Amino acid sequence: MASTQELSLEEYRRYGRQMILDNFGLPAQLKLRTSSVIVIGAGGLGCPALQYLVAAGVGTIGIVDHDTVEISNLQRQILHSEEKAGLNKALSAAEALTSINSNIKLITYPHAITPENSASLLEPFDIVLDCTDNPATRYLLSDTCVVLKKPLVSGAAQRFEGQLCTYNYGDGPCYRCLFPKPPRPEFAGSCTELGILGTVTGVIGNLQALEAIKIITGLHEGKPTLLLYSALSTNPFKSVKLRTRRPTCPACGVEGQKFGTIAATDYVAFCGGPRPDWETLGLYEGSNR
Amino acid sequence: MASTQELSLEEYRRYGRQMILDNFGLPAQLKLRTSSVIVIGAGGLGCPALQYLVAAGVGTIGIVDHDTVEISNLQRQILHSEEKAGLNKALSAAEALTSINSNIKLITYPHAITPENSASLLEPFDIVLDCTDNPATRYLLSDTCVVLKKPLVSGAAQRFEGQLCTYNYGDGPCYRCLFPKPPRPEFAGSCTELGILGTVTGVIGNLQALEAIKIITGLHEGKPTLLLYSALSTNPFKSVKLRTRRPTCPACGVEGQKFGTIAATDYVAFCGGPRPDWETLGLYEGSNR
Amino acid sequence: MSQSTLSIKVEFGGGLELLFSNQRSHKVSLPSHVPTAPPDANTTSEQGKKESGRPADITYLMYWMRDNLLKEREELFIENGTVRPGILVLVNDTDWELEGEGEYVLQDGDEIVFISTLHGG
Amino acid sequence: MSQSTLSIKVEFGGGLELLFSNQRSHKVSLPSHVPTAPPDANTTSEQGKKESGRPADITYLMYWMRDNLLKEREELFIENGTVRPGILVLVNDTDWELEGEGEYVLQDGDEIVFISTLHGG
Ligand SMILES: [Zn+2]
Ligand SMILES: [Zn+2]
Repeated sequence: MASTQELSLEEYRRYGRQMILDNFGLPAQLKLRTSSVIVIGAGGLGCPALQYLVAAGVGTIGIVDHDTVEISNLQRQILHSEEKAGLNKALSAAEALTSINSNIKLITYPHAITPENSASLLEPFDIVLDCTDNPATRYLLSDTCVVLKKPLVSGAAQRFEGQLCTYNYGDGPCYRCLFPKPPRPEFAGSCTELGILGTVTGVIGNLQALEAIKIITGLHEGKPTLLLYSALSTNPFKSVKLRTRRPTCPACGVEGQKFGTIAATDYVAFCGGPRPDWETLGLYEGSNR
Repeated sequence: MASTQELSLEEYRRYGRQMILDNFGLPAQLKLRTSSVIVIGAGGLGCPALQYLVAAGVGTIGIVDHDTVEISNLQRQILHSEEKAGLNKALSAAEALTSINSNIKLITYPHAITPENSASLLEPFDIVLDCTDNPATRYLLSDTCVVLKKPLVSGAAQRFEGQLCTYNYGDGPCYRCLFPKPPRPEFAGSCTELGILGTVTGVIGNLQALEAIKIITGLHEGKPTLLLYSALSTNPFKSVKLRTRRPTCPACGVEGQKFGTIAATDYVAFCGGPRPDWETLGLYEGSNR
Repeated sequence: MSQSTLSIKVEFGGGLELLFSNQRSHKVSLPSHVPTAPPDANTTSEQGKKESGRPADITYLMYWMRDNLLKEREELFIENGTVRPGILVLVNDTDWELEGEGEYVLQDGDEIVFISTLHGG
Repeated sequence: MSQSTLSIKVEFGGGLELLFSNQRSHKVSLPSHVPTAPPDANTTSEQGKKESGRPADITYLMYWMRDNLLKEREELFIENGTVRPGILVLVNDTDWELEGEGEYVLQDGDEIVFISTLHGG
């Protein structure tokens, strides 16, 4: 810890405007520098989240994305650029982020997260950001975060709407406490493109970065809430009080009271993307049944 | 208008994910392309606002900033980068934006907005974004937008808080309807640095871009509201119903009912920055007294 | 049994509004108690009739919405006597699980939100 | 004159909370009518006494807050008998101008917000 007790002059200059905030100061800045966040998905939500995590000085940031940049992404995925078309998104994002803040250690994972690699991928990090775009990965991330006891800052956006929730933090619920089983694939919003406004992903991704920063610096109130955002409403934001952890939750519930099971098929991608030969990992079988 | 009726194949690919939204489609995309927005300030609010305006396809975008990039900006001004330190912010922002969307016509004004140039600067644009950081410019922008009959999408952020309001739109108020006279300089938040969290400017800047996009595409409800954002609250957003235009407003009121005057000193920078030899422009004297 | 009615504000989000005339906000008036005899046998469900006479609760509201306002496929709203997986219900800005879920007894003026979890990013 | 009290939720924002113990949210109980005789001459203002006996309105609340909760310089809160320039008052999430400004008569349970306009960016 010795080397983490000081900031360089450059860091003082860079972070001064946030360090003078109430209840922030040097301690919070040092916490940011020694902490690590992994962002799953460098798309519409991941790009703005990554920008602000990097700018704020989160010391180590993992970026996971198997996808490549396409011109149709640029309407909202503002870390990528025209010349990056065809490049892996994790690598493209890292390149843009390095020029914002070269102090940050960026670790890129240019491949998919799967039931086989999720635990080892997330384990080294303090906080996980769900910036993905499909139900299968959302369940996989939640179940893995429960096993690893890590907070999961989950964002989602579709059409003109967004949702934000930090799962598995304090005595708050996990994703499965709220949604014990995935919707049937045929109802899960078909993978035909639903449409999305860029600023909606921007707002939610920004707020995901803020949640992580609040958790790291001790500014988070710890009350489980779900933020609902509807961009076209006159009253666009609604903050909802959530249940605490459900003892009967098949993922995070109390042993002996759990109800229902976690099916291997929960992690099967509903549509699109590569479909590996999925099988449920012993990890989840063992700890959840 | 003939050439504005079609999109290129590249544009269809780029904007497809927003064009399939309800009440959007080709008409909204064409409106975006033929519209123009000027962003005053390429700092904490201006950077995210510009990113999403450019990504969404607003055809012509003006960027006004007299300031140069400093390392202390990078904690929140996410279009700038380390290598741009010392460069003018309008130019630095334009360089970053071009790589996101080379279809957009970017017009940079690497100088300050003043009572002398404000009318000619804003006149060519459809919508004005106030992304500035001082009361003097806020009054100047509001008064000028009243004279020019342009909507003013105003964002502000300090410490852990942000505010968003679209002034002078529909029968909504102007900034002076709400705040007839500026606070006394000595109370206006001293120019000692107050501190600001990057994600707070990020969220408000994003929402400013969204307001402009909603106005351009006809998706704006037109009801005057003020959005209050408090990043550390469990219930972080509050949407407030505002008065309509005030007949007695010294700026936008009805001739003969106006009460109070617009002082030349309202535009004097309260602190910091260059202090030119200000004088009230005939424009404002003539139309407001 | 009371003949009075309750005025309830019902909101849909996350795409569920597409099933209800693409209208996010509905003001509905429904009986304060579950009717004993269905006023119209065609539009009242078996489940809605069950335990008739009880005070109107969210389960009743759910069936009432289905019978009176649902425009499209029922299976996207109801499954096995409750909301389908992926839908969260809110009672006056609070997770319905804290209020008794389907058995929460409606109060005049309540705001009930049915929201579908989003998956996009 | 009624002796009853009103329970009011008062919130501060935009930096104004710094004048009030750095606390954004306050639950206050104040008389439903402006007292005729000041209970404590030291802490009750001239302006607050003016028109004593009238129902408590926002102007009275403003002086009541000053007398009972203001920790710092009064001139940052009150100027010429109203809030100082740059402060907006909200009555139950509505601009006070739509509610009668300082003359709005407080109702039990009201939420009154005093917010300072921000200038930063
Ligand atoms: Zn759980
Ligand atoms: Zn006005």
